[in-house]
Amino acid sequence: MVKVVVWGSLKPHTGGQAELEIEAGNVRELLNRLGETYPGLKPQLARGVSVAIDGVIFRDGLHEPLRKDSEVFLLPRMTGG
Amino acid sequence: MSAIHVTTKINGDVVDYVCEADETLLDVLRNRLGLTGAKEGCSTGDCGACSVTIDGRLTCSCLVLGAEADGREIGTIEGMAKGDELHPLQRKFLEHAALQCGICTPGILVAAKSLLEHNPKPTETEVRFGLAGNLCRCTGYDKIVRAVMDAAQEMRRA
Amino acid sequence: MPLDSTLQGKRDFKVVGTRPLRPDGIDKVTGRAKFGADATAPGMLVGRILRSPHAHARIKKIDTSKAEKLPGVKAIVTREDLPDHTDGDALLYDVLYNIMAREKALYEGHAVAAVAAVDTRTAREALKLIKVDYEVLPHVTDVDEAMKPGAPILHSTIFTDGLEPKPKKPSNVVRRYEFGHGDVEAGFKKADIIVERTFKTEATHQGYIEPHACLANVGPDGQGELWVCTQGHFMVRDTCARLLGMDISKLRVTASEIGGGFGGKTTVFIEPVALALSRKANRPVKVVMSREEVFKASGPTASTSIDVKIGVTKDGRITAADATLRYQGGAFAGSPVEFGAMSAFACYDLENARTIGYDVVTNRPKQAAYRAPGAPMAAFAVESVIEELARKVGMEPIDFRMKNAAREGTRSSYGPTYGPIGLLATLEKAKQHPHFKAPLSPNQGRGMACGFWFNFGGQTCVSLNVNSDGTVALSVGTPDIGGSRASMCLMAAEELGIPYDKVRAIVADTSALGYNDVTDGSRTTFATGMATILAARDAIKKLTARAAQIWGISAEAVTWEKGYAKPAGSNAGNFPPMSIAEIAAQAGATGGPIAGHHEYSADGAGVSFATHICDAEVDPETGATKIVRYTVLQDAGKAVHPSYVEGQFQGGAVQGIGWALNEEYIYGKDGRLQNAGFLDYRIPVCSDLPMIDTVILEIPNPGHPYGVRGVGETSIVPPLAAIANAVSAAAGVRLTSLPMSPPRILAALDRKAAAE
Amino acid sequence: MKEATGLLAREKGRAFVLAGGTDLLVRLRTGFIEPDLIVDIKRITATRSIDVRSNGFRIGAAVTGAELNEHAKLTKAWPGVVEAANLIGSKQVQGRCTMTGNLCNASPAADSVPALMAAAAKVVIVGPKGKRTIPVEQVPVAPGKTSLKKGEIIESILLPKRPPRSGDAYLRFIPRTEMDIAVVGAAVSVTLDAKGMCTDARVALGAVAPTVVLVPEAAKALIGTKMDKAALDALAAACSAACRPIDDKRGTSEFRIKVAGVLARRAAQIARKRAGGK
Repeated sequence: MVKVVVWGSLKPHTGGQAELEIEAGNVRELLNRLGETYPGLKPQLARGVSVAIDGVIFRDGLHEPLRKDSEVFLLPRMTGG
Repeated sequence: MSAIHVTTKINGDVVDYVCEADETLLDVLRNRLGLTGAKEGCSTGDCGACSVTIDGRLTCSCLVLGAEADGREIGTIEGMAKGDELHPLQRKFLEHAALQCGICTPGILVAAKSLLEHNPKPTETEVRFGLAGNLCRCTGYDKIVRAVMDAAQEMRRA
Repeated sequence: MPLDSTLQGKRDFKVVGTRPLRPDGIDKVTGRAKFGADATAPGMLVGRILRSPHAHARIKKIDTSKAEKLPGVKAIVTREDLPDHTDGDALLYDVLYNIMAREKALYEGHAVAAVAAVDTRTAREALKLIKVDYEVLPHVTDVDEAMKPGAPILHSTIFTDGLEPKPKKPSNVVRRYEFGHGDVEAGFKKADIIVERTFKTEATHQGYIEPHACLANVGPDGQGELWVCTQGHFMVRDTCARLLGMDISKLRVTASEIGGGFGGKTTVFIEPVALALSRKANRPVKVVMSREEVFKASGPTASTSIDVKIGVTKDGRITAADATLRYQGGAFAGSPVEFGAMSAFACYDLENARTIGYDVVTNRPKQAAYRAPGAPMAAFAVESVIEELARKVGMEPIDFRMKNAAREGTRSSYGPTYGPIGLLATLEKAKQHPHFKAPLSPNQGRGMACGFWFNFGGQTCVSLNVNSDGTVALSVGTPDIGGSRASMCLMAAEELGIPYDKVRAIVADTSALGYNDVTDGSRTTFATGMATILAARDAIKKLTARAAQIWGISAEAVTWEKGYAKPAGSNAGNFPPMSIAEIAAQAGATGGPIAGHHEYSADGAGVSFATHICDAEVDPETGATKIVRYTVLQDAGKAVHPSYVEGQFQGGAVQGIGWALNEEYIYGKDGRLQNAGFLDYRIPVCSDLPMIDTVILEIPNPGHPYGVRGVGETSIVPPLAAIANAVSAAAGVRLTSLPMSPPRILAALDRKAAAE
Repeated sequence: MKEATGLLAREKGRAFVLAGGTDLLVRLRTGFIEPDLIVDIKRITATRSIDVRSNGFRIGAAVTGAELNEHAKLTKAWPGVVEAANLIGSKQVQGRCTMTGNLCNASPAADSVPALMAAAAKVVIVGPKGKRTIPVEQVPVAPGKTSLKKGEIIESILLPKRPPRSGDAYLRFIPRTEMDIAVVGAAVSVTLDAKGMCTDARVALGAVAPTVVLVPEAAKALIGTKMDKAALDALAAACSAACRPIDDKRGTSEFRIKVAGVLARRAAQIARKRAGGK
């Protein structure tokens, strides 16, 4: 199980929990499972998210592998100037 | 208003053109003569990107009518290098990395050349006020001022 | 792209870190470089756009019949000519709505029609002949006003997201964000001192000197070309093709030289309109914005209203930090409040942190990214409170910051745990810097601030071709705004072991390379740089294989060193080293052209931190402020071309100085922008400024082979706060609104005098 | 000149005089004006020279800011007027802009106009009915409006001869160090006697009322004093009291009132020093 942390304003869609446990081998699986388990997250997932895996931010890495003990943070999709 | 025939000298060459009475020299240079080194950043004389000299005096070509150039001598960025030899200011701008995007660079070089012609040994403050009519948004002006000071020193030695 | 440990570790550089002349330099100092407005085409028409004079109005009818009859008018485009192809993509629909108003004009300057004509005068005349029937509606431009109940509503479709239960009435608040960890209420209970303040910042513009410009050319067969100044021509291509219902393959976009962007050229404004005009006229159409249009109808950044509350113990340890941020991003969703909320407390090691952000719409132009979008305003608010708290607990602000600074292993306020970061290093260097101890004159004050930015990678594709003489042609897809071609050449030369001037980098058009994300997010030197290095490694693999083929030994038995293929050891054979030129000369006979490629989604950009120190002098009688000294200390990971890294530091600091002191969007009661020009939108001029001192720190980013971190954006994060702290120290009164214009400072001084 | 006034008088549509063009072209470009006739007066000899005469200086209407600055005698006699003209715009604008154009725009914020008023300058107007000479303060009547009649052109500006121990100065407030329009402008011209007593003074303010204004009360505060602190305080108070400013994008009314006094005081100190006062 991978530990996933969602940002505060997504908590209403996850039954009030900030930390979730999800079975996933890579980022794409993780995002798919999240959407299936918490349909309220789907609009945000569709708008785009970045993830931080063990402290490193990935904006596009859907196939990024996840270890069992990985700590994953969901973040709004990064942009810049 | 009708079109006006103008005979002028640009960077030492005699040039003839016809322009509208309300057309700016900047538009003439860019659209009729293909001299696109002068840039249009504002068209109100506030950014200096269109700087040229008329009879040796620095001006914004957006604030001059094309018709006014008749019988004058115009200097633009295209005339700054002599053949394959860059003007010391052009060289120093490259050496000091005094440009990032480069859109303000032609105007600043023309202004800096005029500044050094009038004042070959400017202080940093004089350079800063001398170039106050030329906006640069990338560099924060630091490297521009250094490049002009360095070029001035080299030109004095030459 | 997985983080590959074999990528890392190179710190012994031959050419990276030197300061060679840039490859596009001569063109730029001689006036030859071709920017957006410098292109022409045979039969070219002039395109002009009619814009709404009203801040908010229903567009009942657009009558173009008179304009169509004007001789010389070749095409007119309105909302009817840009049907909705966005297929439910809400973000793209906003772009469509922004480039050409639909049922309503949502801000002064909103495009309502466009004309292509044989010359400027005809185009101008034609615009006057277009009759638009408006029903003027109440408007709102202030962020706090827009949030109030009873404010004029822009979109009946916006119901604030992120609230529970979901609201039933439409609102101007698009979304509520919340970030943080711990329990701030419990944290504040442990605090001995709490400071709570409200801050406001006005909207500012990126202020690039080159107005948006493009030349579109579309034929009746639907094939088109577009020349445009943009930070991302692949983005322009994909967006325009989707908006116009074209196949992406049919549109080829070439990026001109670009006269500044700072985030403002990361979207489209005039480009789809120019294409639509060209398609209708079947002639090339050039559209160039005036400076007034740039201010009114491109994408400035948000104005904000921010509350910050921070508690500390007597010995200077932060116990809790809480902030509420309200950002208006113009007439559409998407203000950068999420990044403001994420970055606000990113510099600190906090047990309890919370930020709440509200994305708000108002009757202003749709914001675009501006250098570290959203972060400078948040840093202004937070770092002002930090400075005040430090003074209240009797600590030097720098020591207070060092005591509470985020470091490796700190859980960031936006979630993830930091790897190796350079914040403390910049603070330590700042403390040792001569500026820090220099004496101050009367009426002067010193301030400092820290800043953070994420940086990112993005989709990137690079092609590296070895020419028959052993020189290298490097094609990248990220427009060069500030010297990136020089950096790419340096990295390719470093990897291949050849001189810098043997590599020539170009920005290829969209038909020559795979997709590349925009030049933004401080990503180019990082992501395109890493792709260049990996493409060079790919080429080296092929070069060594060719050498092996020529020598008749196995490819594994050949190594690459300083531009030469060499047998790996004595048992591989006794061959003299073969240069890249020698191998390249035989390419035809050994299997054809030699090229290296790399295509990937770059990740692992590595966050970056900076500390700025500023001395300001305030004239107590007039409120005039002069910046007398300024120092930037920032972590660059590895400075590939140090001159251009310094340039990024200096440029960001000076944009920050403008933002802090004089730049602002000023709206009248009529909702119209009053200062849409460089005369009254006051960006800093040369004589306003001192030299900007820089210190480059190099704490390697483990996600890049050379340790590179993005540097372009972080430099604008600390200045607002550093200057506010300096001005407040000089004036003896805390300034909480930007810009700190002379009337505001004088009013604050008067209030202070009245209170004393 | 006759031909120029004739052209202007005969034109039925919108006619404009072009001297330096630094304002006219901006208005042209932004579509603010659409002229039917533009008369360029720069090639008329009478407009091009600065003449030193027994009773003062005659400055042609097309003389540029840069040319004023290069004229040593003028700069020595009227440093405040020259520095005011040199504050109009950048180096680029200086090569083109004229004091006459600055005056004819009738902007309350025009930099050279307060200095000209403080200097008691006059203008020579040529028109279809001949020449007339009027004080500078009678030219602007409202924002953007002058007292000039159809077909009339200002041919030159006259500055009086300086008595000994005279000095003038102009200061303006702008948010940046260059390139801005004055938020407040203050010009002071003084003459001292041998003991350093102020015998004559004129004070004018810019950007604080619909036109540039002469402030006789402020001048009175200086005359008969040694321009000590009390006199300067009275000058500053008189200047602030004379302000009828508006709130606009460049500054608040409150700010202008306060800073007008500050600048007048500072300008008076410079003028006094230039007049040889200690």
